[in-house]
Amino acid sequence: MQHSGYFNQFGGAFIPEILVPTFNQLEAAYLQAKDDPQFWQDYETLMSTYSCRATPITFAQNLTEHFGGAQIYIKREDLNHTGAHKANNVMGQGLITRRMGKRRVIAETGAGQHGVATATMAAKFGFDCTIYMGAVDVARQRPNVFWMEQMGAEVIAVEDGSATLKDAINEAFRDWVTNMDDTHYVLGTACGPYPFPEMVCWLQSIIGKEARQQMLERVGKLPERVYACVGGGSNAMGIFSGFLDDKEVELVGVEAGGRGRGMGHHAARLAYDDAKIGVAQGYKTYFLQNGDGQMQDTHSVSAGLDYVGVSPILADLHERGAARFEAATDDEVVEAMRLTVRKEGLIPALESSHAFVQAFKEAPSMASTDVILINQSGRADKDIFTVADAIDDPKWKQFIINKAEEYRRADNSIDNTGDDHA
Amino acid sequence: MQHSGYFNQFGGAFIPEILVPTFNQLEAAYLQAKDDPQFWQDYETLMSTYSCRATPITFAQNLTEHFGGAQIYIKREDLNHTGAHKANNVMGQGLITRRMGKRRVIAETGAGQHGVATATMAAKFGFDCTIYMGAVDVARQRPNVFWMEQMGAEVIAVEDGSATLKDAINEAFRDWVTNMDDTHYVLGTACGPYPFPEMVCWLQSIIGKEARQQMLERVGKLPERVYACVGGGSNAMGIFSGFLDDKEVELVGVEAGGRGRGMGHHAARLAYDDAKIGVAQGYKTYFLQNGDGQMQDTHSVSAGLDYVGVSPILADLHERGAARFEAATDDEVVEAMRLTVRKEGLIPALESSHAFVQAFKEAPSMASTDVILINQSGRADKDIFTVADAIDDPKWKQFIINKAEEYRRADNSIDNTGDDHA
Amino acid sequence: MLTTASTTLETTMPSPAEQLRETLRARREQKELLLMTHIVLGYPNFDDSLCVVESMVKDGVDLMELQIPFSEPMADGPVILRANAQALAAGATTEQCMRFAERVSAEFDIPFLFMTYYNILFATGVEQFVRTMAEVGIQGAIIPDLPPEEGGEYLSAMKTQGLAPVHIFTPSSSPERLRELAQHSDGLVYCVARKGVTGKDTAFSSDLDAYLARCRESTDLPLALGFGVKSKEDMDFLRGRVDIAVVGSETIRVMEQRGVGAVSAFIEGLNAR
Amino acid sequence: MLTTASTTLETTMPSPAEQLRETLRARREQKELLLMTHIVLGYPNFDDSLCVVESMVKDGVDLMELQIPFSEPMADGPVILRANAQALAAGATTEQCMRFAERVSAEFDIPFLFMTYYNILFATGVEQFVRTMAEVGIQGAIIPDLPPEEGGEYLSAMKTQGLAPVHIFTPSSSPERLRELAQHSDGLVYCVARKGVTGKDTAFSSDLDAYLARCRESTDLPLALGFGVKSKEDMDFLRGRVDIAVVGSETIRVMEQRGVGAVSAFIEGLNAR
Ligand SMILES: Cc1ncc(COP(=O)(O)O)c(C=O)c1O
Ligand SMILES: Cc1ncc(COP(=O)(O)O)c(C=O)c1O
Repeated sequence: MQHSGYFNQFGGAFIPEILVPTFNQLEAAYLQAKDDPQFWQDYETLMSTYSCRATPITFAQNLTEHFGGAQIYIKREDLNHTGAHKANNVMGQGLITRRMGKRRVIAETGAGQHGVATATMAAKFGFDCTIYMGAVDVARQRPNVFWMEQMGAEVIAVEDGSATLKDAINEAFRDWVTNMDDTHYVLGTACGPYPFPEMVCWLQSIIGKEARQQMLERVGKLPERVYACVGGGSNAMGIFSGFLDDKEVELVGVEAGGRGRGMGHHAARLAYDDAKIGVAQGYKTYFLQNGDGQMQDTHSVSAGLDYVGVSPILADLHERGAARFEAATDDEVVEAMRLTVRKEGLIPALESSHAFVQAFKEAPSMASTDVILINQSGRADKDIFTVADAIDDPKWKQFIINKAEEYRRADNSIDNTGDDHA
Repeated sequence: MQHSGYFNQFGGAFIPEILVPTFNQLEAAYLQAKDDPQFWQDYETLMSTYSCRATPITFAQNLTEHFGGAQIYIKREDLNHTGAHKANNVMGQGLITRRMGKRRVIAETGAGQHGVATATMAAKFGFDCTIYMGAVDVARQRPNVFWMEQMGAEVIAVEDGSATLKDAINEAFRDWVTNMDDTHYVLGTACGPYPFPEMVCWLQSIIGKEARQQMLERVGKLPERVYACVGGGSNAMGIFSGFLDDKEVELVGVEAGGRGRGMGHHAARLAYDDAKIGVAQGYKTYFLQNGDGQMQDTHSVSAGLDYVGVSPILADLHERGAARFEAATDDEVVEAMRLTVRKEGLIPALESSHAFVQAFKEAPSMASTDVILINQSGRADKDIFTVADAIDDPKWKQFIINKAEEYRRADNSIDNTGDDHA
Repeated sequence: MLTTASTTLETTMPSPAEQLRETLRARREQKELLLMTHIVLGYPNFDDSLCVVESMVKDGVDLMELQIPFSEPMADGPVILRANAQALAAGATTEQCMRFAERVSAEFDIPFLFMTYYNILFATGVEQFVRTMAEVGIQGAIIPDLPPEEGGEYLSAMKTQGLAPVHIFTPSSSPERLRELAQHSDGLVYCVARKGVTGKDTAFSSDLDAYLARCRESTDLPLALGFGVKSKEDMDFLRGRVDIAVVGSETIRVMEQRGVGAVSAFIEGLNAR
Repeated sequence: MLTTASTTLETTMPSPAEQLRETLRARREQKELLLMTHIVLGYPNFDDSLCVVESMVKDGVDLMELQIPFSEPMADGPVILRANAQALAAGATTEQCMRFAERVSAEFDIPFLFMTYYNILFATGVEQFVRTMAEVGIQGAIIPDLPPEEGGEYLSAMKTQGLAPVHIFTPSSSPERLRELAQHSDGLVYCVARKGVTGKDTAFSSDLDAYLARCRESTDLPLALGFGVKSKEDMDFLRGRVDIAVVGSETIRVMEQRGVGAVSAFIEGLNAR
């Protein structure tokens, strides 16, 4: 590869030797695309005709009044086709895949958002598609699996390890080392070996580019602070990248605080101090690992933030003090989501709601002339099962129980205790 | 009222006397808004900052190639906030409600789309909100009910009549005649007494305005035919209204053919000949009724098209031959939806899929220089329960059964046979 | 279908509307507050409907609204709404309602009005429907979803047949509107006591007086007041304020809760002084 | 932690890498195709690991890869993957693996290599890890997720300790890449027979010849071929084509399906001529 892919001490490309030519090819395609103004133009056209870019920024007047401090603006990535910022990255990689002449894509998915986005892109581009998803996630995210299958994707439930996101990533790599000739691995976040973190950030930078311009046009100034949730880091880097050169804008990344501090209870790699630097899944960053370097279980109410590593680019921003990192606990997140739904009619994904938590904590003590911008990375209506469980809605449970009864009556052959891992 | 609200023989305002002042007030507010350029500007600003208007048109290249005839373009109302064109009407009526100084809104809903949109608008505008929904629909559309409740709306399950959409409308009127002083009834489609049909069409005309301009810009010509599904008629009138003066553009409305011809099997008021002209729910149009004028049960796989009446404006277009009406059966609809998902990665609502059916029937025999435009009025991912049932997906059923088991184990107090009508 | 009756009226015979006015005038001379009751035809069946009419007439009811059931009774509250639905579910038809009307107006010596929604007329054909009304001896009609603006065909048919179109006054109607409604009405006008639908409670108080004064100013026709009338106390309150009290949902409630036989005692209680 | 051993090497003593080269050279004089086997340390437990080493040495295995388990074994197929997970679930630590290595390299007279992922070295500290490797008598290491570009610290530590870094040749590696990999390797190079992960079938055929010729041209080090070797037939095919055959997943499969005791017969079968 031409570049090492390091951001100071983070990043790199720790890849099996068999993938070296594949990564060379990918880097070349990426650098070429980046150098080619036509690519970005094609990308913008695709996103503005297939999804609805530019996504708007919405002034949250009710929340602003509620908190009585800074003016709260929201970047609406939830309005993207398939319901999250994931579409940006995926469509961009679709264009790159086509440039490389490949006709099959694979991807990992945790919450299912990236899987749905990739399956959608594959349908649109006419690629074959296989999605790796932890068996635990398959079981809890059936709606997403349903749509992926409808799109024609094969969804493979990964039973190994903790049967969640990181294991799906490993499994996707295993597929890739076998099928790299015709297959592109559409990594879903700003992690993994170079050039993925940089490439994904570049594609997601469309968020920040738009947002910066929109703030200037709509509000007449840049925001004092920008908030984004941090799973792998792609939506955060997407919006941050619009403001990296604006020293007066404070960038705040919000990680999954889960049940609070203590290994195993959260997925906060930067905000808490349970993580340390390591190398896994092809790159060097902060990982939640034990002294031997074994990755540890993580926890979050939001499947999309429940990941052991974090973008090396964010790790570098953290190290350099160029961004601040906080964590929001599960309870805070559900509360912030409910408040946002009720006050603004917006339904932020549980992932996105992490960013709202921190903004809500800080807005009241800011001046009313201050402006903050929250990245609403996705919408929660796809995650209704998770949200209904988080809220513990008895009517929902009754509905599901009645529905199950209906299915059981209609077909006695369906097992009523079995596991539905594919 | 200043106007009679007739479109030749259709329309009018057959309202209880108690509502006469309310309708006068509403007509005045509507006419004033229509005359005030600032209103439309506010409306466009709201829709472009809170939802993502202009919604794009997407070229469906794969479907075009698949059918080998006309070029297929799709107007993407599914990208609207809350997932359907319903948002347009609702946000517009929100502005009008505010102008009238009212602080409570009520609405009927069938599929739940309009209820969710109204609850969302109410949250945003700070209105109190009550949604009337047939008990049958409450039971089958729990996800939508869940979100309405999260938005702070009260959802009332209507047990009367057929416990579906038309009964919810009756019940909303009953609320209105009691609470008209502070309450606006946000009717969800281009039906009901004047000025509703005209006002809703006017607000929805934003679709057609955009679409016409987009076709000229993107394709360089107007489409030969425009397809839209027809429930009450609001999305159809919304897109048609952009092309009413273009005699060369054929307008095709597609109704719910359900299980095919024969009273009770469908909801096709114009395409089949089971309906006749009548007066109900405050207006005159074609209704599916018996010889005595009693409304009859209807059937459609899509709750949003399952309605006995139809917009008087469409009835007039039909009578004048200015639009053509067809019907798509349930089976055709599910098939068209699946094909569209697989080929394009788009998930048209079952309602919208009716329009796709007819377009797919006609595209192959058109020239490759011909262009057709389909209005994708909404997305289906909210309707996953309905879609999964229509597709009869065994993995989905197993998932629901497992989920029910989980709930039951966690809480033995939940009834396992009970009805969940609110 | 229906037997006998010519479609032209002898100019010498008083029209049904005239008869209605005359009946009400005469009864008012005897009684300070007349009682109009309301039933849904065919609920729970036509035999019971007949028993109820019979007993009501016997108990001194002065005139009756016979509601032809409709599937979308938008202006009715839950009690009447369900009665409509069940009558239809039991198979009630417009034709049966006409025959029923024909029988009761022949058998009982009080005025009968139809109450129904416009589509019932429209489906039959407005002119034919009104002609049949006249033939079966109905003297007037209340169509709550047919404001005079929409009622041209209906009003002229009613006029042709000499029937009384009864319009509805409401507390929110402006004086001009009341006059307009009065102009198009005959026999009596129906004042609703409050906003809302039938069958909910009304708090009868002197708050009503200004409204009733407006009604009085707008017309010389007798005023019937309905919506929420259900007790002797309500009747006592209305006496001297209006000409006719209308009891609707409460009769149905009594019938549902205590049986057809209990209706008589209920009516007697209302009429007691 | 670990006993004995100085961290500087006497210049007069051959380095572990030199010993490894010498051992392989000597054995190759006796045997046309050497056999390298692979086990996951601590799977299913360290006692069984020890039994397997013992029996393999007795059965004539020429050198062994000892895999230190890692939670994310990205380059391994299902069999080794699960062995890693289960070893960790049973509590295997790097420290225990080091003690195990120390014991077997003291007890058995064949070369031992470590195989593991880079984070295991990184977590301990690369230099310290490599120093300990040397101390416990390990002669080289295979780190499948550490290409030479990322391996600066590792390579210099290995050099300092005189240990053999073994890199991996693949069918998709260009001639330049092979030379580069060879430059950074010592002891032997590991040629993977095909794309993919460990433990899947490989169709051994003369299609491999061109690839192996490219490998030969790039280095004088002995070539070990792995990925999918699992039978006497495979061994027969490889004899004359490479210096060392590597059997990995198949041993674990035999152990899982037929018990630790069956490993011996399996190895004997492979080595039979
Ligand atoms: C809506 C949403 N937001 C955020 C994330 C976290 O990913 P990232 O940190 O890459 O933006 C996910 C991942 O699935 C997601 O679905
Ligand atoms: C997505 C969608 N399309 C269409 C309709 C039908 O309504 P209309 O005919 O008013 O557009 C509905 C109604 O709920 C809907 O949800």
